[in-house]
Amino acid sequence: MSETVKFGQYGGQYVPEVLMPAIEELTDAYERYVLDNEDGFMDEFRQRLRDFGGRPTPLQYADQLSEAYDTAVYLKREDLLHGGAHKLNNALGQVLLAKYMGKERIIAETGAGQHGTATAMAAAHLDMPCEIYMGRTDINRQRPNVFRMRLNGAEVNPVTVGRGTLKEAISETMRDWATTVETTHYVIGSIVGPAPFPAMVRDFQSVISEEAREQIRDHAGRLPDSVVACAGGGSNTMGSFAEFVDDADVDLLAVEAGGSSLTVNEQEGVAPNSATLSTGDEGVLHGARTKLLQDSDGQIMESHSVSAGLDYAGVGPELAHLVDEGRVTPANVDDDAALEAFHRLSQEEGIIPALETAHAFGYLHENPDAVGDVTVINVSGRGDKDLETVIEETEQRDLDVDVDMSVFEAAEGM
Amino acid sequence: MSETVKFGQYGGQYVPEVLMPAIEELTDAYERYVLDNEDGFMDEFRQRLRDFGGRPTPLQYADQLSEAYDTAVYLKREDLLHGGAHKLNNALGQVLLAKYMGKERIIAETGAGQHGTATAMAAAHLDMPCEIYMGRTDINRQRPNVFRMRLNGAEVNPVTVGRGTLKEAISETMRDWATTVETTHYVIGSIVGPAPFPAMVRDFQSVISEEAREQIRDHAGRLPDSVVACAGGGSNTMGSFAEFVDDADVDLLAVEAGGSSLTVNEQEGVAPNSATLSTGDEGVLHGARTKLLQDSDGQIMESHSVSAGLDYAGVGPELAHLVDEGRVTPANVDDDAALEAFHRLSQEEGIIPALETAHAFGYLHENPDAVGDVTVINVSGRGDKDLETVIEETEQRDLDVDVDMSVFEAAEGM
Amino acid sequence: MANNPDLAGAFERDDPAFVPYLAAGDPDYEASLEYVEALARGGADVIELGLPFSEPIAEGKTIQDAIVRALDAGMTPDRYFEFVAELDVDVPLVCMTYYNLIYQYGQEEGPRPFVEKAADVGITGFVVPDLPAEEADPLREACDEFDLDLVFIVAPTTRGDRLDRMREQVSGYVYVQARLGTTGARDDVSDQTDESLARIDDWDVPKAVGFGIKEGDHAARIVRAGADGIIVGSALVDIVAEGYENDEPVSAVADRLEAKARDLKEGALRGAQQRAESVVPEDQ
Amino acid sequence: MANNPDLAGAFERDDPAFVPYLAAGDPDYEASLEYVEALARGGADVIELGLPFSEPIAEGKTIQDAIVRALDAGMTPDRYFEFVAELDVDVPLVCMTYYNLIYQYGQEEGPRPFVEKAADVGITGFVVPDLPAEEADPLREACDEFDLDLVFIVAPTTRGDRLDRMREQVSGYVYVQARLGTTGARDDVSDQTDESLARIDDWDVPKAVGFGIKEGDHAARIVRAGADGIIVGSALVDIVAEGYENDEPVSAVADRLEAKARDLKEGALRGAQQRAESVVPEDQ
Ligand SMILES: Cc1ncc(COP(=O)(O)O)c(C=O)c1O
Ligand SMILES: Cc1ncc(COP(=O)(O)O)c(C=O)c1O
Repeated sequence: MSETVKFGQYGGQYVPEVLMPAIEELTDAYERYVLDNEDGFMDEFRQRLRDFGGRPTPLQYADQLSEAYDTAVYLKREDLLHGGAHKLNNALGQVLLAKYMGKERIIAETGAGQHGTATAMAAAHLDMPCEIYMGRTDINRQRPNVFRMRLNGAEVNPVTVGRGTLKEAISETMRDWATTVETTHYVIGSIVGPAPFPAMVRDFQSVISEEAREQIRDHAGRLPDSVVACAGGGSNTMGSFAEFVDDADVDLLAVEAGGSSLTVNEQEGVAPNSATLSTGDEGVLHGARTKLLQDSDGQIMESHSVSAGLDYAGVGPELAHLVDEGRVTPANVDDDAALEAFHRLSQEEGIIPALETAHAFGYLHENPDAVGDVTVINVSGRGDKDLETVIEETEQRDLDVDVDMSVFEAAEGM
Repeated sequence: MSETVKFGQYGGQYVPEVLMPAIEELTDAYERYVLDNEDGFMDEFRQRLRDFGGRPTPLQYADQLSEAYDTAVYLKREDLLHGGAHKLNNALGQVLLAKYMGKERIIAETGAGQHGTATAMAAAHLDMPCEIYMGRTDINRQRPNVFRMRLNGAEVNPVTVGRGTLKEAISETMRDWATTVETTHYVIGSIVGPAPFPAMVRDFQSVISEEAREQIRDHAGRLPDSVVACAGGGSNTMGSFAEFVDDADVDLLAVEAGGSSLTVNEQEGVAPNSATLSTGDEGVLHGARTKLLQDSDGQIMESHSVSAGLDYAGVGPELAHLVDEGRVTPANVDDDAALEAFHRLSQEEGIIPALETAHAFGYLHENPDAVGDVTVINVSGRGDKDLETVIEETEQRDLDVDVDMSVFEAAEGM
Repeated sequence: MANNPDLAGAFERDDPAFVPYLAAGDPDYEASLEYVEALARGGADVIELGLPFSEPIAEGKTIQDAIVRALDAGMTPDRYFEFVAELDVDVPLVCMTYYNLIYQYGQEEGPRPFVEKAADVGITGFVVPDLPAEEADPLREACDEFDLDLVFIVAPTTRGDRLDRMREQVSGYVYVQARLGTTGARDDVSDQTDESLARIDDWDVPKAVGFGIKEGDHAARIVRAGADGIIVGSALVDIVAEGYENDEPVSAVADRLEAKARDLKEGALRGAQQRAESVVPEDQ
Repeated sequence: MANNPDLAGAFERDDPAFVPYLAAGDPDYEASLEYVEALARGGADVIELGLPFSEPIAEGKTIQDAIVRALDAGMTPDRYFEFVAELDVDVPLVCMTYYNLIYQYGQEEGPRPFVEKAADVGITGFVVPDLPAEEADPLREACDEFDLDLVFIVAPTTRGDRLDRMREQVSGYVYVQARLGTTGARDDVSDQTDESLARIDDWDVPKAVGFGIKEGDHAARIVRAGADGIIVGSALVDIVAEGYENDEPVSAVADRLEAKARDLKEGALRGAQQRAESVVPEDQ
């Protein structure tokens, strides 16, 4: 992969001038340490990912799903990574890079709280002070992660602007960075933001597909017909796709949050989904030109998804480009189908996925014929953080899976 | 390891006659499938542990702890196992064995809920119906695990007898088993119970020390001076020790819950601790002769620990034997020290441990000179299940670590 | 092995034994004395007297609750021995308890002190639900020394080798567990009973059937099927529990226990008569 | 590159420019018109008129809130152009907004339609905080075509190559960011200002300093340090916000804005006088 600034017409560096020198410094550090392994950076990174993070994560053949969908379903188990999601691959890489760069402080935004906890863990591990910005709405729906960040010694700063989700948290973190840029590194949580972030985060996350590609050859004796991953910003997505991009016969399926509907409300500025790749159009947000959920004037819409980690109006520029090129196929799965898939995976395979991840399985359920004979699905994270949300959201619905919510109520009353 | 029934004077099979045939059947299955790998049982088990469970787990050098205690501290990361604790090693082994034996239903008891979730996950994975017995007190202090079991499709049966903790849950599960023994396998959660359970569970958990012994040679170029593990029933303990038992120079340290005090209240029948190895004496409970917390008449005491998973009046017979032999050194750490260790590991290493696990780190903190130059500490589980308990218990105390609880309160109010 | 003539002698072919169980000290020491004596008056041939243990893994909810009541009211092994000594009944008493209490008693290791003391206060034998034949040698030896019987339980799952091992060890009577599970009164009679009895048909100790017997008609049915006695626990404990919950006078509860005992004993006798009248039991 | 004489001409050595900022449409269209006109009356030489964007990453809390008020009251790019057309002021107007609004406007791709329309309604130049020199070519070209200026921001962190790149592109004036961070009124004056001004001392565009200027004395201090103008936003928006929150009459708020503008403009003039009187600024 040699793209580091632009991906076709997407990408770039649309940030306040005050940040540009830091971005140049980061670009330089990225090229030296990450791309050229200067001072053995990548070796140390890989070693820490192994010993602290628990890599490699397994590729598991899913007995029940394979039978149910009559296709060989392999699960890439990023839920087993330390912290419970793929997010650590990136967070650890960036915090370590900040250390190599001589930075003294870490800031990050978080949506589901997974990137925040991953960053807080990595910062504790590498002994760096750390502050996390998180929207108030997300704080409320992902409380366990707030506690975890705090237990790891990170400050958590609630962001109350707008709807209080990921978009606002990113803006606020950029503001902090504009003030503290000389000593602080901003650990962005997905393949978004100004260059070199999208390329750098992709490179840190590519370990997913690097391992998966080797593992599927071992397990299935061949490359898969498809790779499926959910897409919020798209870091687990590009991490899962990267090493397969050159394998023209492998379909790459990016599953976004269909939310409650694909129809936008221009009047209110609300898109009740986060299906940026399928429904968004080109614009500039958070430092990059990419596909966005925006109104006809270019104002950014409030997005929605039952899963906080997909609830974002933008998407990584590289993914936008690969969709335009036809290399990546965008898809989306709505809240109901994601919840059903959550319960299904929990009951059938004994894996409680993150609500974000559940979207990938919702896609499989709705399109079993689209994935070919052998598919790799990235289990981007585990669902411990989502228990309360799932209980609440399930109670409000009449789902197509057999979930006995009375047992939860009984437990509540105990 | 060749002991399967007795360990010195400990062990045996003290169960109702109705269960004896099942125990004989299990002994036979254990010998054939586990010890002799009949039908490739052990191969399948190892493969599923790898692909579903995420083995091997890493052995990690702990930078900050090593510096703080001036000793090379290595962490065996069982917290990274699927489900978040070492418990899956055993649960997966037993559920798979039940399948080989043609059983149709799984029951289990659980204390912290970790064995219950591990069993529920394994049962979902292997497509077996599953019911879990759990004390009412434990249900209240480990709610996330109750939800996880239910999400995995397991029934959770509250046990209201007595104080409603692990001891009562085990008794109740045995009663279920006495009724359903022909079709049901009882997946006991630690190295306790009648033979062959203690030996069999040890064998399933030995993978911990099998890996750790090889890993420490790779990392440190030598065997450790000590291995430290917390001990409730003792399964992570014996799992961590088993392959080191014959290495006479490796000290084996079993850290029990000192609870709030080591002084027992005979009148009330309460031992405010679970320090069975240090303070208990010989007796018969739950199918085995072992060390127990009991009054002078032989009535079993109610034990106590801030960590549900250590809160048990008995202990594995093999551990009791190894303590008598002088091979294993018992120790204990009280509630306060365990909580402090919980916060310390979270802040210093970016690993939020289970409260059970925290006891092992409390020991290290209080006895840094007792572990030698190189020590392996088993991180038996992660602390996601304990967040609420830790917040509550920390608020009630004046701990010796810097924990700013106000941030939690702020988050509560959000 | 010991074979106390009192115990085996309580079971006669045409006068099958009625063996009630109560937990000693339930709901308190004094009331419990009255209740046990009422059972004797009602026709008990042998009494199984429970010494409460904190972890009664073989008991269903009814007897668990009885044990909790007795423990809360202060029952201990020493009080139990006083209780037995004080009881005014002239039928053999079998001590039913769990092994840890037997094992812990006295200064010396092992079951001997407990057995010695039990013999001393007038206990005739033991039933220990968590002590299978495999682990029974030490207790068996102590029983032999003091000439007490050791009753074993044959479960529906007990077969082959296990039966042989038990047959060697058992004395007094054999406790035939009528069904899978734990103690507790049921409304049906299990087919497993017939099968179990058939398996041990040629044993020379009396066969007493227990687990789930609730009424005289059940008792009759079981005796007809070949039992030499019936063991009834939960159905009697239910009466104690009801009296306790409703705060009834001890004498009223004792009267009901006596009446219930009479019903059960009569059922057993009826069964023996029916068995004598037809070679093939009518409903087989 | 374009160099609109109106804009650069507003900055004179002995009459330094006072450049106030307000968000157009804050708190509503009508009031906002009054407020902007009040600033002109108070002595504004150039007005930076914000077109609100939903993600103002370079703004501090004060201006973020202004933007939310304006958006809630219905401000859009088209309304903005109407607003500009309707404004009765005779100083140059600079449009301050984020790139996405410029980029999205009109049917055609790219910034040209927006720039054309802006020129049409009387805008003189642009400040686009999220558009660094690296990404500015398309906008620069459109500006050249319609003879509008493109102002760039020099930050305290801008050095070396970056300065050169910007120097080539900038026209109208250069916006010297007085401190790190986002917009917002502060109580101190940053040393970084002096250093930034020194770094671009030989540039031939006027240098206007902004970020954090709150009072006439600050303005004087900055002009003394060599600035050709001062840019003030948050301190003025604070007055709008206060009026909005207290539901004050528009005219009262407008009066306060005018007074504040006068204070700032006088401060700037005072600074220029002091600078002229001493070759070395007194407090260096
Ligand atoms: C488990 C999980 N999966 C996916 C995502 C979405 O992020 P991305 O699309 O960058 O992988 C998140 C974000 O929080 C997440 O927590
Ligand atoms: C994380 C963890 N560690 C330790 C234990 C104690 O069990 P054992 O002593 O059998 O390892 C438990 C029991 O629930 C546990 O969850």
